[in-house]
Amino acid sequence: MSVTSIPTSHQVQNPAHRRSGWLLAPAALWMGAFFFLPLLVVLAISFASRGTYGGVEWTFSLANYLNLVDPLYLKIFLRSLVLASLATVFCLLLGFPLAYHMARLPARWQWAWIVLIMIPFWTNFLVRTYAWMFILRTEGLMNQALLSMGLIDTPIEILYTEGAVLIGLVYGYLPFMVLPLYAALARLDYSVVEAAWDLYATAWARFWRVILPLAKPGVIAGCLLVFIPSLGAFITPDILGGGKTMMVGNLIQHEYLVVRDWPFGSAISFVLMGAVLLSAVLYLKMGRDGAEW
Amino acid sequence: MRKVQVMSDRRTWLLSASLANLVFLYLPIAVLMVFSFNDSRLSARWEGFTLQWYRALATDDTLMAAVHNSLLVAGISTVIATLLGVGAAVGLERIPPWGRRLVEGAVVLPLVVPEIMMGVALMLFFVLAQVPLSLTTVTIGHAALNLPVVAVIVRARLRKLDPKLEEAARDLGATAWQAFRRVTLPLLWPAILGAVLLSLTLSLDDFIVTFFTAGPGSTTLPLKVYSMVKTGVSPVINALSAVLVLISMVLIALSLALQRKAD
Amino acid sequence: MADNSVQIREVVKFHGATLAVDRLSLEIRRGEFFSILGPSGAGKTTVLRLLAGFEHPDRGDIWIEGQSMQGVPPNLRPVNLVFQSYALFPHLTVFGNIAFGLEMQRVFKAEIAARVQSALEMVKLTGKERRYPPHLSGGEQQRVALARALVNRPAVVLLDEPLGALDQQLRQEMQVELKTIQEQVGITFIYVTHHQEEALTMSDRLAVMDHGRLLQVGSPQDIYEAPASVFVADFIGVSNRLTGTIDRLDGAACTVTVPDLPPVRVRTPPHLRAGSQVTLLLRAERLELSQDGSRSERENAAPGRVLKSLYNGGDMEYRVRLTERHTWRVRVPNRGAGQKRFLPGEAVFVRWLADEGVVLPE
Amino acid sequence: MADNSVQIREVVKFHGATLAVDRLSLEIRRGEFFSILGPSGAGKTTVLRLLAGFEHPDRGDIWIEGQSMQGVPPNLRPVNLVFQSYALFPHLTVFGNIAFGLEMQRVFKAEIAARVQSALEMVKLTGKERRYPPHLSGGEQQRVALARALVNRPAVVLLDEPLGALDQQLRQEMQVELKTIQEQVGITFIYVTHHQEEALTMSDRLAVMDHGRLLQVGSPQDIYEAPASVFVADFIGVSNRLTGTIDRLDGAACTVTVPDLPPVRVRTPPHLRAGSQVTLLLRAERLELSQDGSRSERENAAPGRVLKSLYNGGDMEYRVRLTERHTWRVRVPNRGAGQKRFLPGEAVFVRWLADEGVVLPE
Amino acid sequence: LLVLVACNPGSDRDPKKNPPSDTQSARRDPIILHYFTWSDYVEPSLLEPFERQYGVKVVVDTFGSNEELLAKLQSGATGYDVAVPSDFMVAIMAREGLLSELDLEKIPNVRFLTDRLQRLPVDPEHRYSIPYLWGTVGIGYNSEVIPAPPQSWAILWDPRYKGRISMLNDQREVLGVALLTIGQSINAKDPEVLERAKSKLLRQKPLVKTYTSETYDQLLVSGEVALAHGWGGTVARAMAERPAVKYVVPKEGGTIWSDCLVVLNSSRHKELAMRLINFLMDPVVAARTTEHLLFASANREANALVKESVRSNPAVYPPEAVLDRLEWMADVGEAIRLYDRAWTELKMK
Ligand SMILES: Nc1ncnc2c1ncn2[C@@H]1O[C@H](COP(=O)(O)OP(=O)(O)OP(=O)(O)O)[C@@H](O)[C@H]1O
Ligand SMILES: Nc1ncnc2c1ncn2[C@@H]1O[C@H](COP(=O)(O)OP(=O)(O)OP(=O)(O)O)[C@@H](O)[C@H]1O
Ligand SMILES: [Mg+2]
Ligand SMILES: [Mg+2]
Repeated sequence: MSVTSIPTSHQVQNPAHRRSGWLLAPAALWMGAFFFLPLLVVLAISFASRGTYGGVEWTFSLANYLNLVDPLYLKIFLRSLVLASLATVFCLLLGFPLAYHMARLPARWQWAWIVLIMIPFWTNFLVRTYAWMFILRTEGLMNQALLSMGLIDTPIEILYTEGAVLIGLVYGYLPFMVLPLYAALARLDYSVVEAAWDLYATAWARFWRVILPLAKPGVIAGCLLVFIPSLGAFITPDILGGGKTMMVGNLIQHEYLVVRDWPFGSAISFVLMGAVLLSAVLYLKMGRDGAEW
Repeated sequence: MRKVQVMSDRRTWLLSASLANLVFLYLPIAVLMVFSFNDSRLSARWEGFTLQWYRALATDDTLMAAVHNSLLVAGISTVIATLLGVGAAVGLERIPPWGRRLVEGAVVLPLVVPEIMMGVALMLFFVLAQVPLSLTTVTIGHAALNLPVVAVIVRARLRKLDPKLEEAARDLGATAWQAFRRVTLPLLWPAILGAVLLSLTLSLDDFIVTFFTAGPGSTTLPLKVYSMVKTGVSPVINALSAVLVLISMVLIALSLALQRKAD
Repeated sequence: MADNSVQIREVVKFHGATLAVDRLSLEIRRGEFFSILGPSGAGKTTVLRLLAGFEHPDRGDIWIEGQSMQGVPPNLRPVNLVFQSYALFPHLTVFGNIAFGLEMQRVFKAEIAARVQSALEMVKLTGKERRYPPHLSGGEQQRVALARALVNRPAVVLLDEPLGALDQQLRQEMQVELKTIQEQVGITFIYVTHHQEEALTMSDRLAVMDHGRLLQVGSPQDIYEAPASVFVADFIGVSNRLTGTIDRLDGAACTVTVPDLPPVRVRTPPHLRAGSQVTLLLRAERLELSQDGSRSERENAAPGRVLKSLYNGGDMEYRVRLTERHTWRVRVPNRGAGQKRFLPGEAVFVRWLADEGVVLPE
Repeated sequence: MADNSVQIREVVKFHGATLAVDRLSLEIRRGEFFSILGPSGAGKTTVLRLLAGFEHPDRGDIWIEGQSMQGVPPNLRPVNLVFQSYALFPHLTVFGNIAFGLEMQRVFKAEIAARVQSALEMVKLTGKERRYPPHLSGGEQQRVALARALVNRPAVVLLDEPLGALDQQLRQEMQVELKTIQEQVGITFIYVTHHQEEALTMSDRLAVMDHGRLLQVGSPQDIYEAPASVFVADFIGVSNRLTGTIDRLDGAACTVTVPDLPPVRVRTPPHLRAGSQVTLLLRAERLELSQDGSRSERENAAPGRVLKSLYNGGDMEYRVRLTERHTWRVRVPNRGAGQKRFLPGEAVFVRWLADEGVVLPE
Repeated sequence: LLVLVACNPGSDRDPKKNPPSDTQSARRDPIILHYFTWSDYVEPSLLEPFERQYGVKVVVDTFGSNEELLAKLQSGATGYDVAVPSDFMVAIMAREGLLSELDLEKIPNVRFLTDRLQRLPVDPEHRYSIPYLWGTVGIGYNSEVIPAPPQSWAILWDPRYKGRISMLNDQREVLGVALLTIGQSINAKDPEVLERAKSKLLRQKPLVKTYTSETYDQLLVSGEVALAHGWGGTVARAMAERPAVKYVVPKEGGTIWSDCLVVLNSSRHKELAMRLINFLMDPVVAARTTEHLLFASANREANALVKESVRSNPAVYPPEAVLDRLEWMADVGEAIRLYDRAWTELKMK
């Protein structure tokens, strides 16, 4: 067989193209100026300390990072992690059938569905969250519906619990799960699924052994896009969670705005960022073939 | 028929799961729409039907100014993010692999930064650079927020494009720019449209970065709404949301109908 | 029915408004290498998908190994399909791909390993089991697809143009390999292709389809030597066509009158009488060119002029113009330097035996 | 150089560490139908991409129509490429695709319309100009790709396996059409393929490549009848191979001794003397099977046993085992019912003329 | 070093380098005055006479909390002219050099200030600020559930109302309530005292339905909570929807707050800014604002103009007896860390 190496398409490098690498420059400049430079400023601040009445006292110290090693903060991190993970899992569970369904529709309808999914998010976040309050509260829509259907005898107390926070997070970030999933699934060659079926796979096995692994890039992208903002969320926990628990997002917001300890807030942010990046990198390393973004 | 049964068992299952998703997504929207007709300033109970919030909406100049600012910021930042993001996606394809990996990493980073830190960072940066906070700085911030999103989406599509198409154009006498303009760009449209949609959505609803980068006279709709919390968010916002949703629905229906005609 | 591996009875299948399969009945024997041949859109893939269970007949039914397949989903059918584009699982290794079906059947680990190993040997891929499909050449991918189906020891293997994507060189090699493997394992193969030579060389029997209809079933020789219709003759091999009237019936042979051509002697076809309109089909490679125009009871000759000669390596193809309406293709084996070559413009006679040619009623 | 449309001089091209083109020199005449033939990975596509300007030679240079192409970008070269997968613009209609090159050259609207129209006529697609490529069949797409190149009236059209994706039926039709069009417009065609018959039938001259190197250039007959190496002979047509020693040289003919086989008479090759080791290549279709084992000065015969017979339609292929090491392929034209058929197991003689066969020094 | 500068923008934005250019720019464009305030604090139509009189355009931007205001200004956002921080924030802003000294000559309406607000502890001389609206923090309760007005903050610890209590989502206010119940000042700095307050709150937490600063009016109206720790004005708005809702400041006392008008140091139109303050202090304008917002006005004359239903509402205008029990919230300096820690622990338990 004479075919020994098959160049994969993205390896193919057309030298005539190289010249248009400059197209990257404006974006690089923009992000350099308006993202990386500002980030450096905050990084510097994270090593400073808070002035007596807020503001920044310019003394180099690691105190902010060391302060974080405190069971209290670790607990906040842990709880946020659990909640954000749950939100991610629920988004995945909800979003997958939807994305799969969309991917198998005629092109025209795919568009309609995408827009349909985005529209709710053109309304205001706060107003949407208030609407959820109305739905979830003791005498709210959900309880009334469940009661009248006879599914429950006493109203479920869900508002102002972590359950409500979870619902809010899932609601808020569902599209960020659906869109990448849809993109990955639309690319999936369906004959591979048929091949599995032909090879005795049941519906469950087809999903678990073929569809899911092949949609992995989408799953990873979607999970990151849901998980990260979920960790940083602070309005949803306050409003739907009744302000009874703190998530990392609340903590950061609290430090920045209420306590006005910007150095500490920045330190928390960087630790959070580092943890997320690290886990993302690890995750991507594990699933090498999913390493495209 | 049998066929219909077997095939549609799965189809109906998927369809109902998808519809359940839609219900989930639209339930709060329906609630807020209902409350836009509620004769009470506090959306606590149904007090009767009224159109007063729509009337108020029509005459509320500050709210309209906020909407105007929001649309302006979303529009311009999306244009910037799209232009630069598409450029980045295209350029990325054309640099050596080691550089590509570096840039890919750099593009993911903004997606990982807590938004509030991004806001604070931008605010400090502008102040250091002596740039007065204004709608311009908000727009810059939003563009920085959305640029990676656009780049990621467009790049994914670009990687699926056959590089031979652009070569074919070059072979037929097109300059590099013409080839891009006449072949690659039209083929990227779906992805670009998707990116624009997402970028607009993110920008329209952004509070945190906007809050930190906004200056005098640059109140956007989310800023306006969040500042209402002390005295209660007015149902006028519900009315506004309802109008927005309805307009978008009509637009989709129209475009679907137009496409059907074109087929 | 005991010998029949597959039985298709009066199956009708619509795709929307398209009639993809039209009252198809077919019996395929156990252990047979059976090909389905037809142009693009004939419904070949649809037949395989009906057998595999991805599509369901709108009418009629399908029996495999004596079992009705009505309502049986693909995962419970004793058939395996080799997809045209292979449909290998890109996320699994060669081993993982081949083992998939066995794992789904909950075969023991140790047995899986052994069976995969022997399948790999059969398709000569031992040592490549850790590779991923994108890192294999086309021919290797094809063999993985085949092994993935065979390892399950199904009653029937369905192959949808498995060699379509390969280059000619590889294709010929794989033809031989496939045939050898089939003989070795003795499993029924149903092989879809639109490559006629392939179908003729490899099959025990073959079916020709068009527009969802079965046109002819038979051994390669039946089909090639006695095509049942002009379509079949045209689709398989190169034919020249004449239309004329049966003039004289004298025993074993008869004369057909064709406008503008000398009378043509042919073997008398059964069930035809003088005066019938017939179509006469002549294979390009059964014709000869010569400068000698003598004719006899047993041999025909028609004058013409060479339009063009094409060098093919193994043979020469001449385009010879006989009349306004008849330009024939004549294939002459290439016998090297000693052979007479005809040049464009040269006057020649096309000669053929009266035994040759197929007569079809108009 | 005046007749030369394309001149490639000592061109070397690396892809990373792979030597894709190795000191290639080639002259292609104006108006010629020139094919480049070679196995996958031979460097055929790379040659076309060098000519089109998508790749740049690492060494050597390329002249087209008397102009050095050094530093000339693709859009300024007088060549057009027909891509293997067509690379039609999916967002443009057939008209838009074909008009693209003219628009780039800022030809007037009216002239564009006229030229596209005549190109459409040439490729027989009139009436389909409003269609989009995904709604065309493979053959139609292929013709759009061709029209898109031809409409610009380039000096040279480069075609990269343009028929590779088509089915056999269509492929044969398109071969004829392509050749006709080329003769009609008189433009130089450089045609890349790995389908040998295609190259032989269509080309005025052809080149065989492997591993980036030019192995042989010549007319189809040169290449088929006098391959310069075993590789060329194996790649084009079916050959049987013998290795032996020249035993006796007597004038025009000589005898070659091959272990385990009767002595073989061959035409005396130039520049070889008694005792030389040689390889003898025999084309499968130049052999005959017979029960008669008589040999003469002019004719060879070797005893063997039929292993297998394959029915091919136009001919039969027999696998005949001569010795432990020699199993030959023999192609016999299929002359219908009258012909003697050999069965597997039957003892036969393979016969061939001493004139046949190519002798290559070892 | 740069960062330091950035955080003290008052220092590099010396007003002398940017002399007021009112007259110059007036010819080209109308001057734009930026008024940074709470949402709803001003009806746009109210400002029209002012705009006409001075030929300026007033652009209103809104913020949602004092913290947001400070974050914005502290970082160096310039261009705002007049802002409305709450009393404790005035102290912080003054210390940070964000405020411009007022020339009371230019604000003659200051004479209408009620006595009680004449000498605010944070700024007794009105060097930087003038009280504008004020109010109290107390308990909104549902009189259908609790017929007798609660006498003590301790009712918020009454297990009978488990799950029907809402607390403000504000560390100072919540800890303040706890401090009051143990008889301490709401500005306590003693770690031991704060520790006690914290454990008191921890005991209360299981009874609390939600910590919210925004939606307790809805909750009171819908009847989901019977007791809400909240601002009087907000409770007053709930009363309008559901008369059974009542408001009381318990006997231990409570917080009094006042939103104050200030001119920002970075303002380029200080002169006009003070005129705007004066305009807002106009009794008619102030009365309209109070009626609209249900926050008491700091303006004596305005209070006389406010309609009776509002003036007699104890949630808006607490009875005199109550007023004596109120305490201003003061900046606690480094002790904020203790508050912060206590608050975080409360949330995490
Ligand atoms: N899913 C489908 N929806 C609609 N029409 C279909 C579908 N699948 C096949 N068809 C139509 O049914 C007919 C038969 O299709 P089929 O794929 O079986 O042909 P085929 O013989 O396999 O052709 P090819 O050689 O091109 O693969 C064609 O006219 C085709 O257009
Ligand atoms: N962009 C590239 N990067 C690295 N190697 C390449 C690239 N393009 C081609 N090659 C290598 O160069 C050699 C020649 O490739 P080329 O595509 O010219 O072959 P070909 O004769 O056209 O083969 P095929 O018949 O498969 O199209 C091969 O070994 C191939 O792997
Ligand atoms: Mg098919
Ligand atoms: Mg190639």
